[in-house]
Amino acid sequence: MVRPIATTRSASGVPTGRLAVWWVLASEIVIFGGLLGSYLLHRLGHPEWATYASHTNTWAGAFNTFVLLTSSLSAVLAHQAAEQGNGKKAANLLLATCGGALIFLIVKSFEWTAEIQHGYTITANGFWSFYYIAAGLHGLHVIAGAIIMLIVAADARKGKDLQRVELIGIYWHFVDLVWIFLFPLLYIAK
Amino acid sequence: MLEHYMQQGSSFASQIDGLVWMIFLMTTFWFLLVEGILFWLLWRFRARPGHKAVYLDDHAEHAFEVKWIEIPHRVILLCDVAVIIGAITVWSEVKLSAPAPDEVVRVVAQQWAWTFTHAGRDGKLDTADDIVTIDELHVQVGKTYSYELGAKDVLHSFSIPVFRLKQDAIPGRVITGWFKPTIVGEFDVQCAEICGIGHGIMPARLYVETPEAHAAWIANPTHYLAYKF
Amino acid sequence: MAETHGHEAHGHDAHGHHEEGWFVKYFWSTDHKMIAKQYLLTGMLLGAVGAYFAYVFRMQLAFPNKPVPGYGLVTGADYNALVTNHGAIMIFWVAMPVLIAAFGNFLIPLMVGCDDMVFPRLNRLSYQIFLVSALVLAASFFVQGGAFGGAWTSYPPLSAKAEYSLTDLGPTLWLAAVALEFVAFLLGGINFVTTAMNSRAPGMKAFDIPMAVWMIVIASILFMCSVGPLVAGAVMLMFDQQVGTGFFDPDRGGDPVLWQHLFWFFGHPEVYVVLLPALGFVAEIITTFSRKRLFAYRTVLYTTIGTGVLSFFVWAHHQFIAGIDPRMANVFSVTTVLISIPIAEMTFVYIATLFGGSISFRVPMLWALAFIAEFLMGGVTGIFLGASGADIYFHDTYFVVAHFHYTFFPIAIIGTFAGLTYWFPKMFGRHMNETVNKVHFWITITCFNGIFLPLFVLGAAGDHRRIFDYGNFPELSQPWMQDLRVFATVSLLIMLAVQPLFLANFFYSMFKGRKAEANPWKANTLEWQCPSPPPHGNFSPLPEVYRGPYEYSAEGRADDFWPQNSPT
Amino acid sequence: MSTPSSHSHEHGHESGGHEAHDGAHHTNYVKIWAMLLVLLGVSLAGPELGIRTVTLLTAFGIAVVKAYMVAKYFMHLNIERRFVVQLLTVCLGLMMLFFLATAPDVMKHWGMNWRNESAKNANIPEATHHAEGGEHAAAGHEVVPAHEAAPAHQAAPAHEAAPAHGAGE
Repeated sequence: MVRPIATTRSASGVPTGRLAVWWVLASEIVIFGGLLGSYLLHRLGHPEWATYASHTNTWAGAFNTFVLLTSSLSAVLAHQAAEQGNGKKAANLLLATCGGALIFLIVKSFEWTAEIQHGYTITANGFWSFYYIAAGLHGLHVIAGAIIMLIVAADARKGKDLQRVELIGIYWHFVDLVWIFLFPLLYIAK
Repeated sequence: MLEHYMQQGSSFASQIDGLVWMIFLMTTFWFLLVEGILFWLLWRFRARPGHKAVYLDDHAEHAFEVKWIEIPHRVILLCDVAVIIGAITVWSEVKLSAPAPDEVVRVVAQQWAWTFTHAGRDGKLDTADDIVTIDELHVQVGKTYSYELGAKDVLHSFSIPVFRLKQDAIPGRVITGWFKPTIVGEFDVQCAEICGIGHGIMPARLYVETPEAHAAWIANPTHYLAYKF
Repeated sequence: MAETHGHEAHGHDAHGHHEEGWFVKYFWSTDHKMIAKQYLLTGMLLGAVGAYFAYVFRMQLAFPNKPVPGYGLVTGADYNALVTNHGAIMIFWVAMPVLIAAFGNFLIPLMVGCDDMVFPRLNRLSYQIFLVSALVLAASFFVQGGAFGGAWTSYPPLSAKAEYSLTDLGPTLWLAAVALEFVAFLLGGINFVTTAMNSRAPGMKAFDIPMAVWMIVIASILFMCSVGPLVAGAVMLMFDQQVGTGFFDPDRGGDPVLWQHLFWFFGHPEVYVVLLPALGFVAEIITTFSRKRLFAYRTVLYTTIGTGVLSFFVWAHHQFIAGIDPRMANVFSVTTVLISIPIAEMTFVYIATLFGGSISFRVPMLWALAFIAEFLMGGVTGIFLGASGADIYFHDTYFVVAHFHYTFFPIAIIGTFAGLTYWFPKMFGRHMNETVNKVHFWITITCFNGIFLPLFVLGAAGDHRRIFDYGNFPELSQPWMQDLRVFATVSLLIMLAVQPLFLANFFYSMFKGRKAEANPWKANTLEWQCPSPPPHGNFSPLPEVYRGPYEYSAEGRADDFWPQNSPT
Repeated sequence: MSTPSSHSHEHGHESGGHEAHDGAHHTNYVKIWAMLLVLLGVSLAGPELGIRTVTLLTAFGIAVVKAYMVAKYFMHLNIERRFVVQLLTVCLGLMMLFFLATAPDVMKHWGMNWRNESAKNANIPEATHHAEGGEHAAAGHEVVPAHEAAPAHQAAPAHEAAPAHGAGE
């Protein structure tokens, strides 16, 4: 696929790829903002949800936060390696980030199965509905990010489109940012 | 302007109509003025042989704008302020204030019927002599009523056009408001929020009665099915 | 479409493209012009479906409970489904694809002087997702229980619980279609904004960008920044519908008013999202046909941005009496009435553009002027509804229906016809027949006023929306009111009867119309400086820009236009 | 896609080992990462203390600090163009606006001339049918004691019966 000349131009001073990722992030902020805003409205409106929230597993959440923070580190190191032109190292670091994503999802699946077995299903009450929707939507974004990262890593290994390592890195940091706010909202506000 | 189409049946109806009349005057003035200018310009500057368009550079444009755009713009701002003041006073009078009611009536909307609970002889609600009717509201002219509006299933909207009264009923909420009937007669109650298949077939009748007729009705409430089609 | 379709000589392209197969050229193309035509035709097809719904329920209103020719007897459920999907189709599947996606795709690369959108495959993908959303919506009509009938705003609990709406699968498919359409326009929006921001021709400064591009970009930004909460809301509503969660179910800790806020936080910026592109086309057309510079370019730009920002502060004027806290209504009434100021200034500035011009009344100019004249009526009647006190009476009556048709019709129909007749020579390389279009113009405009002026009167008389049979309401079944309903329906019939005239002219001229030269209207913007229809790769070589887009009738020049890319 | 065998499954320390050739820039990231972990630890300590307000303050305060650090250092927003930062903050501002304007209706359960009855009743935990059996009370609709003694004449209307009691009162 021959890329149009339009892609090469950068009248706004920000390269096209990164400008597009910032716009993706703007719309994502507004989507997660709407969801977490609605959740917060209900949490502040229903004090009794704190008792439901007490059944969430804080340690699993904390470990997941640790995993995502570390994967953010490997993402930014991959970006740094890509800037130095070292495609192979960038690819390896991206795979480490995907490894982190995998661990995050595995921990989450264990956590959820435990909670569902305890009867805290999505239809149990308002808190659990929001819990599964918010964490689920975030989980989908983690999966989407990991898939794109694998594709970018494959190209980067061959030294192609190294600027995409930075782009997927920015998206990944955003996914980590959402989790940074999800963690206290779902796990600590008890 | 509205009273030509719909009688003013409640105390605050005239205030709402007054606000509508004020807005009507202002908007008609601006509408006709701007349309007139538009069509005059079209006629005056139509393409004619030998007539060439003028080129306004930035300076000329600015001068033109200050003279011809800023002044009307400020006047519109004044009109808007007047509309805002009018709107807020009427809104506060109708929705924010709650004068001491002579009687309370409970309105419960459900999928495709209205249930009215009148206070009955003793004038108190939730007492043994309450009169519960379906799709039929009997009120006395001149008395200040406060209504408690609730819904059973979906959103409905308690709307009495002749009273200029409209308030959505939300399941799970009790919304209060007031009205004071001023004319006697039989009027429509409509549902103003889509509530499913029967939205169009849940009319109710409002009977504003003289004190004697109302007392007679309370004595032996008519069979509420009299009206049903 | 036959091979002779516009692209006669498939001239050598800047990219040395291999010869595309028939399928790839028309259905798998990544060329922004072909994707624009795909959006245009899909939008027009769905516009016909929406118009058909309007025909059916207007016939039911004018001649209640009589079988409608071409449909049959309209029951309460049918009526609600027709009204709901007329609204949803006209806004999401006609106004947005045609105004933003079709014209956006076609014009932005050409007007900023580059060869294609920055992400061609993403551009194709967003059309395909849009097509899937239209198919999912179509599927929602044929599922068991019928189409969704809870108004295009789909307020829960009616839209959330099957036992209330008595349609179990329709609402979910409808919601899935709307959510897919949002995804399509999020992806499309990113393409538009990035292309317009980054791939401008060298020398094109911020104030040299044509107003149409500015407007479509600001519209996309408004859409991307406002649709988020509704996407989250749609996920929550879909779980309420199918999984049984209680986000909006009052008995289970949920709150229906939350959905109203989520919806209208998107709803009001959405009406400006569809308004701005139409305003952009009108700016291009009135400057070209009055041979005059756009009056106060910066004022138009700043008022557009001002309107866009203010549009985020006004949404609860849709909910004055919907059960929000009455004190909030005062706040939103103030912001709503204040938003009339930037729009009023923009209209004055557009009209001031005509001052001192030499106005030729070609068909695009007729449509653009009709837009200004009709949109004024829409704007003016909005004050009645923005004032909270007056909205008590007018909320959810036909006054509201008439108001928003006086804004949506100019936007979606008049704006589209203006854009189509203006850019048809560039899109298809041929001219449409002028007289046929003028006949179509005059009949459509008079009939449009014939439909909606009576509705203002009916609304003032207390006619409420979405009631399919006024026979149950003695106050509303007075003879003079029924006559007005019949008058409005007859006007609609005449208007619909004249539309095939335009469509025939449109499709006939596409292949057999008089050949169009590169710059038939003698306009300045870059899309007129390349052949009609533009070959793959648009410009060869890519243009440089030396001046603004509206330098008409500059002193001391022989001809009265000065293309942006001509050095002298 | 041939992924090299060195696909690391461990987390944290593995990627730490990667930065063989250091440079002022490298330690910078790892240092920030370490600070983020410390902040995470602190926010975890909050619930152990048990004072609710302290927990909330630390949890959300630290979340904001962590977010700031990730955005600044990892997403390089400090060296990004101004309008990008403004765009992201405008979106956050819009969410704040949405929250503030919706709070009087959704967060609060009563206001001028209205009260949210169901929100009060919803305090009875839903049918969380599991170990803590004793705690959960009557599931589903609690039956509002309808004023049974409705006057005798209220016979069932011809069309769909409208029972006397409504969820409204």
